[in-house]
Amino acid sequence: MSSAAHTLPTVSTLQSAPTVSTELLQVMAPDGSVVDAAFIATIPEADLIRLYEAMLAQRVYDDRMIKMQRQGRLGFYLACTGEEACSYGPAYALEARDWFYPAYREPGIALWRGMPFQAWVDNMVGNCDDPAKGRQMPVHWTARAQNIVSISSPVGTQIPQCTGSAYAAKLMGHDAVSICFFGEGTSSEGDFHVGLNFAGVWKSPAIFFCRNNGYAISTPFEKTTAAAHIVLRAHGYGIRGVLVDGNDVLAVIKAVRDAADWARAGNGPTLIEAKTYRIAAHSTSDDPSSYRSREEEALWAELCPLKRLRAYLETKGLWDETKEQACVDTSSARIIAALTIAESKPHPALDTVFDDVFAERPAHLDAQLNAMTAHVASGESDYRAG
Amino acid sequence: MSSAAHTLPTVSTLQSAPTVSTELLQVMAPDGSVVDAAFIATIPEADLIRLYEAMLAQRVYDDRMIKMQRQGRLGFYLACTGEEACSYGPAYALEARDWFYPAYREPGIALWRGMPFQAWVDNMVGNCDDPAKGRQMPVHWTARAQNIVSISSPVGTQIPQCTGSAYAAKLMGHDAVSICFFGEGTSSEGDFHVGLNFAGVWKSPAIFFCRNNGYAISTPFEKTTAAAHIVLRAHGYGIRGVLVDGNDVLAVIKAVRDAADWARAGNGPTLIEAKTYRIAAHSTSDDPSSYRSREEEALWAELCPLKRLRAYLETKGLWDETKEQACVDTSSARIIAALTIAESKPHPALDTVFDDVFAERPAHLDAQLNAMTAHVASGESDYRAG
Amino acid sequence: MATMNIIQAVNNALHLAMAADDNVVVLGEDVGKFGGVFRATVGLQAAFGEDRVIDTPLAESGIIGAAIGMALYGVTAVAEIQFSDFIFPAYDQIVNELAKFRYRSGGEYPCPVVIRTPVGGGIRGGHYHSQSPESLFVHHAGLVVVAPSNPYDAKGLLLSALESPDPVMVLEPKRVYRGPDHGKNWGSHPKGQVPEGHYTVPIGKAAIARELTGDGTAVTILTYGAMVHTCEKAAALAQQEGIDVELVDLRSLMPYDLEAIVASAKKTGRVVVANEAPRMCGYAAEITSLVMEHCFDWLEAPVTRVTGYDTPFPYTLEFAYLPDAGRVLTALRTVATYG
Amino acid sequence: MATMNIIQAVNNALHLAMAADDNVVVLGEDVGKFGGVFRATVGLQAAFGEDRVIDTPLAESGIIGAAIGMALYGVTAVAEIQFSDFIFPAYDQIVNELAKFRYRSGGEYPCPVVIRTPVGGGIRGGHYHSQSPESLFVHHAGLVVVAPSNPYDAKGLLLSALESPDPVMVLEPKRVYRGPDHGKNWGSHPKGQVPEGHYTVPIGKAAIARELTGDGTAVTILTYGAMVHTCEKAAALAQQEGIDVELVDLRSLMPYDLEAIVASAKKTGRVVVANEAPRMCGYAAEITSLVMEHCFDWLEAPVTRVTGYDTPFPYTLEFAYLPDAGRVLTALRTVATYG
Ligand SMILES: Cc1ncc(C[n+]2csc(CCOP(=O)(O)OP(=O)(O)O)c2C)c(N)n1
Ligand SMILES: Cc1ncc(C[n+]2csc(CCOP(=O)(O)OP(=O)(O)O)c2C)c(N)n1
Ligand SMILES: [Mg+2]
Ligand SMILES: [Mg+2]
Repeated sequence: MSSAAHTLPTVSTLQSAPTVSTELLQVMAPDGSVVDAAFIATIPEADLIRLYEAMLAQRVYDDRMIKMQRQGRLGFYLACTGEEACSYGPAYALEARDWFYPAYREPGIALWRGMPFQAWVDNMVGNCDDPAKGRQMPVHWTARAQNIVSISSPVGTQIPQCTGSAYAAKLMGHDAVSICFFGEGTSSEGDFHVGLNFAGVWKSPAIFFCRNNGYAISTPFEKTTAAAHIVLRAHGYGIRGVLVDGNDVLAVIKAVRDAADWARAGNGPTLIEAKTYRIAAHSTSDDPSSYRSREEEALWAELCPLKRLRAYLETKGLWDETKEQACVDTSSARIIAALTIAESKPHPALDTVFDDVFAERPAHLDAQLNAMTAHVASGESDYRAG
Repeated sequence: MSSAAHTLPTVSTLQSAPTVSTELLQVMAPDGSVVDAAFIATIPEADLIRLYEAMLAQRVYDDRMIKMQRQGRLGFYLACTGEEACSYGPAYALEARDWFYPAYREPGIALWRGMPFQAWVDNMVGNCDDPAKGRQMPVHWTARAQNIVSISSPVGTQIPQCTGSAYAAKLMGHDAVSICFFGEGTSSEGDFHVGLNFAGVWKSPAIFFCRNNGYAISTPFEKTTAAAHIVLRAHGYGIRGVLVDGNDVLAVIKAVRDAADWARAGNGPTLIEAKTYRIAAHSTSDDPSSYRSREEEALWAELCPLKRLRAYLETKGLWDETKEQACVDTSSARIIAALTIAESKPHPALDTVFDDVFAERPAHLDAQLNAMTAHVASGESDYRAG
Repeated sequence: MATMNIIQAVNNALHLAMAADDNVVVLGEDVGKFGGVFRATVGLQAAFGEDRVIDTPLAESGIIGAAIGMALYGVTAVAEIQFSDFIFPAYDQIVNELAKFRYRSGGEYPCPVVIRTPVGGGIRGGHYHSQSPESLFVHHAGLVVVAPSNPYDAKGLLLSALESPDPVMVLEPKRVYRGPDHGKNWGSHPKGQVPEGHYTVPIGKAAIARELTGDGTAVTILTYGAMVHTCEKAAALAQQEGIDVELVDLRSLMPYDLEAIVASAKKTGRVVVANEAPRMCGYAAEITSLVMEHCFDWLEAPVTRVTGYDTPFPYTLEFAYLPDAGRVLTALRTVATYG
Repeated sequence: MATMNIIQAVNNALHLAMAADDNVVVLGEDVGKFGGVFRATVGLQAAFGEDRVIDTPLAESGIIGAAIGMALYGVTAVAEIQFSDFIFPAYDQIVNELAKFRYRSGGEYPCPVVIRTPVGGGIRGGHYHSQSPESLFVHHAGLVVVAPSNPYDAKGLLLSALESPDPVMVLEPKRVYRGPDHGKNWGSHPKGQVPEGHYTVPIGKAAIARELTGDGTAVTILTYGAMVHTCEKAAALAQQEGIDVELVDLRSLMPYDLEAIVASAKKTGRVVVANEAPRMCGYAAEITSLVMEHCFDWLEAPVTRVTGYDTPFPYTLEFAYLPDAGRVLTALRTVATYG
């Protein structure tokens, strides 16, 4: 590797590090025209339609939820608008036995993998049927049956956890990969480094999926790092790296499939960087107008992942405006109905505050539960049951 | 950079990232023969002799201190044997105004830059003249007058601190660089990532000097990372990276000088990886015989940085066995005398326990000081003044 | 004098400090162009430039680590941690480095970083936007920790922090950022009247937020931060039941004002200590122990704690979880009628 | 029965657990080939292979983060943190993730990681090899925290931890790893007699380390970990002065054995609480408050704390800093003669 390496006995003998590619992987061009026909041919047309319908529905859910939040019907919401391909693509690409560590911007993983829709909406409201028992903010759901790990607010913590799950699966002889999602902002946290480096050494069958949507709240990519791409970091961990067009759902599927194949074959992890754009605000607490330009937003609106797939489907005669409208209408009705049901459900019971802290409730929490119950019953509590 | 980059407006426009080189920088070959005559010519011969004397003296100090520790005269010691070039080289290469963040294995930075020898030895004993006031273990000295930051035990924390100091110097218009030292094991900590990434974005005039000595206590390099070299990580931060033969003190000087020039010119940080070997045990608490081979140790003993420089000097007629023996004898006498003096000094006063927690001692610490003083005076304390 | 809420008071203090000293730097996530997610740093970047008001990469350990390096070198760094729930990646830098720098260097390296971070619940933030971590910092020697409850103190303590030779953590009570009570803004509150120029509030001194009226059984409440307002409400209700409250706003958690604590406890012999954080090893445990140690013979009743429960912070049931005026009132009754 | 020191007892427990269950994994810095810097994991890698006894890269956050992921997936990960002083880079993973996983997932994701880490001073480690961080973990709901004082409990509690459905931190008292007192080994101590096979010590139960003799003024000492031995020494000295000590070894810090605490405090009415950590918001503050709350009418004297001082841990003056038998004795005298 280096001209004087013979003088240095412990210089690693590793001959060929896995490839780190900065070629942008695309299957469809932004106008929907085909770049990689061979790959498209591997995806049944019915699946392409299902994927488009799901992403379009997601767009509708996100739009409606933001409106509902403005009306005060939700405490908080956070949309994936513009980034739908980055959750529906990986969800499609992997198997039921695989494990997912989503951040907060991957609803598609829940919905595609079969988390019940009503449960997902119940989480937005935090009612008694919320799988997270109303303990976390909206958008922090959990779906054990789908092998999707409970969402956390602190960013980056999921990355070494994913390394650990992947290792555990390998140790137990399971053919399961673990995939973790995070934003490019999050890649600045120490846990990114630690998680990827451990995975490299352990050859954990893991996929690290970095959604580079250009911003961490208001912070633009160039203030996140001086590197041209996050994927360049794969060099530093001796792992495989792939750059993919995150608005091309088929390219995302290909990138994740390849990474899964690589992992299942025992070669270890892949870092995938998906270039995309956060079309919506960071969350309902944010207003991007002060930190980015309308021009930039317009440019990216054109590159939207839905537009691209729709263009392809229309060329193939698989989609049209009538279908579009029908899907929008159904999705809209569906989310409004589910939200109405969710709102009609009561709060979680008081004792849920003290459950699941430990497997069994210890004595000091019995005492605190009694105190809380008595206080709420006294009528002197600020809390009003809902 | 990528074929489809035109479709992605926020893909960074950064055209040319700084070079990351995995060519091993050498000025002298292991047998002392010249690789880069032009560079050697820039270093006065008197300085070469001074450097050799200092490194040889260090070897003697380390050997003696380890023996003293075995005799129970020191609580702990940690040698830099085999890695002398990695502290004397950078200390020589930089300016008085520059800032140093050593780890625990860079005594040369203190001694070359003029920390009083007795103060350095007083720190090993933790007596009343220890600049750290007997508060930390041996080898955790501090030297404000030399712009050397107090040594910490937790590894890696110094890295983002160095980024901050470097930034501060730039902000204040000072032409000072900051340099931070750490082992290859430490490069696995999150703070490594965070510190280098911040420095890249800020173009901090910083030098990150990774001593890759093959082991983190017992953990070999291949269990630290799957990457062939730590320096590859520079790619991921968009910063300059240099691989240097850490047993070639002149190459180390050259690498650090180049990095300082680069930083002073406003180009930002450099990650230097110096390949070397920890000839001694990790510390006096360690025994490497169980985790590495005698063959490996022997191989590296041959590559020792002292041998190399001595061979060069002898070829030039600048050094011989008589000088060698004289230097060993003087150094040995010097360290033994200083240690004897250090041992004769009393412990720091009791109230030093309560000083410097804050700039002024608050009331609750006055009360605790009084309690401690009374307790020690009562004769019922386990503490015996020394 | 101007009417300010806490955010405005903080912003005003930062403007003053940065204008007065070129070596003051503000750094954190989204503090620059955007002005911070709570808007506390609005306008600073426009006024003082990108070099002094820095949008950092998303890494709390880097924010604090770099701030430490700046402070060692001679720059006064004011670091914002967006929510105190996200301070833990920087915990090692704060407790092992920042807290110990002066000490471990024998006094050679003071490290006067200022850390501002919003704390506490009541904003529908669930368990990752609601925590109150003060006890986790005061336990480590070397950190000054202040917890203002109102705009006047927020500004005065922040300016003191900026002038302090020690590292200071300013825990900002986010629930009352914009008003002292749900809906009520700072306009009608005396502590919402804030001088526009420079002044300081001394670190280490408590304030009496409500004095005894002499009418009823005297009880002391010791508290700080947003809980001061909860306790004010409880005290007003208690007065109607013949309980006369001296409300001590501790303001400074480390160092703490033992004199004020002991004076009030000895005066009333009946003490309630309130904090929003979980009970187990919370700040109230320390204050309870101090009162016990210094005032045992004066106590007419056990010192009684009102605290968060020992669970993570919930979302939907937040207002059942949060210590409210009703719970303080119950404690006041217990303490007032004990024996 | 065999004579074991704490290291051997821990090692023995790990051997048993790994032999019994293929899904137990040990990971940490230098735990494999080297067997750990304190030798607690010696022989495990030879017996169970590199896949199950893992020398990790040097990153505590990675050790705990990966252990969490393993536990979520179904592997029982036993993570060693080399010194508890170095646990703080993993603090976020422990308090925001590990502690909250079961809760935040509505019970869907239990996360039974076991963390072993040596704590405390007395080994000439200065301020980065001596800290006692227990209060920083019990403050966060969701973590079980145990602190054995002897080989028997160390093994029994570790085996309980391995069977627990909750995350458990085992704080190992490194000063007494090899013997209960400076120089004295475990051979002559009843708790150094350890069954070689499987047994457990229940989590949540205190033990009486020394019973009242009925001779002298009865005083309770509540303590745990290495301080148990310091307090035993003090109790023996106190007996000669007419002070009769009931010494309670709390063993389990979360959950804690309130029944045992209250029973002893009510019996004696005189209580000393001792811990090695700094005083401010330390574990002793909580226990002091609990005794006050539950036993106020029984108290003959203020509950008195013996703790580390509120400074970083020093090196040369370590034995002036560390709470020693003399300081416990002073507290016993104060409490015994109060009033
Ligand atoms: C440790 C931590 N620090 C800060 C925050 C506050 N925060 C929430 S999202 C966010 C930006 C994340 O950006 P990125 O990773 O790019 O993801 P994106 O939102 O763009 O999908 C920040 C700073 C947090 N959740 N966790
Ligand atoms: C945060 C932290 N974790 C663990 C340790 C214990 N420790 C001290 S030195 C060391 C190995 C460091 O290896 P490396 O960085 O390669 O430096 P070297 O000793 O080889 O010079 C370890 C694990 C520590 N000091 N700090
Ligand atoms: Mg982003
Ligand atoms: Mg090393």
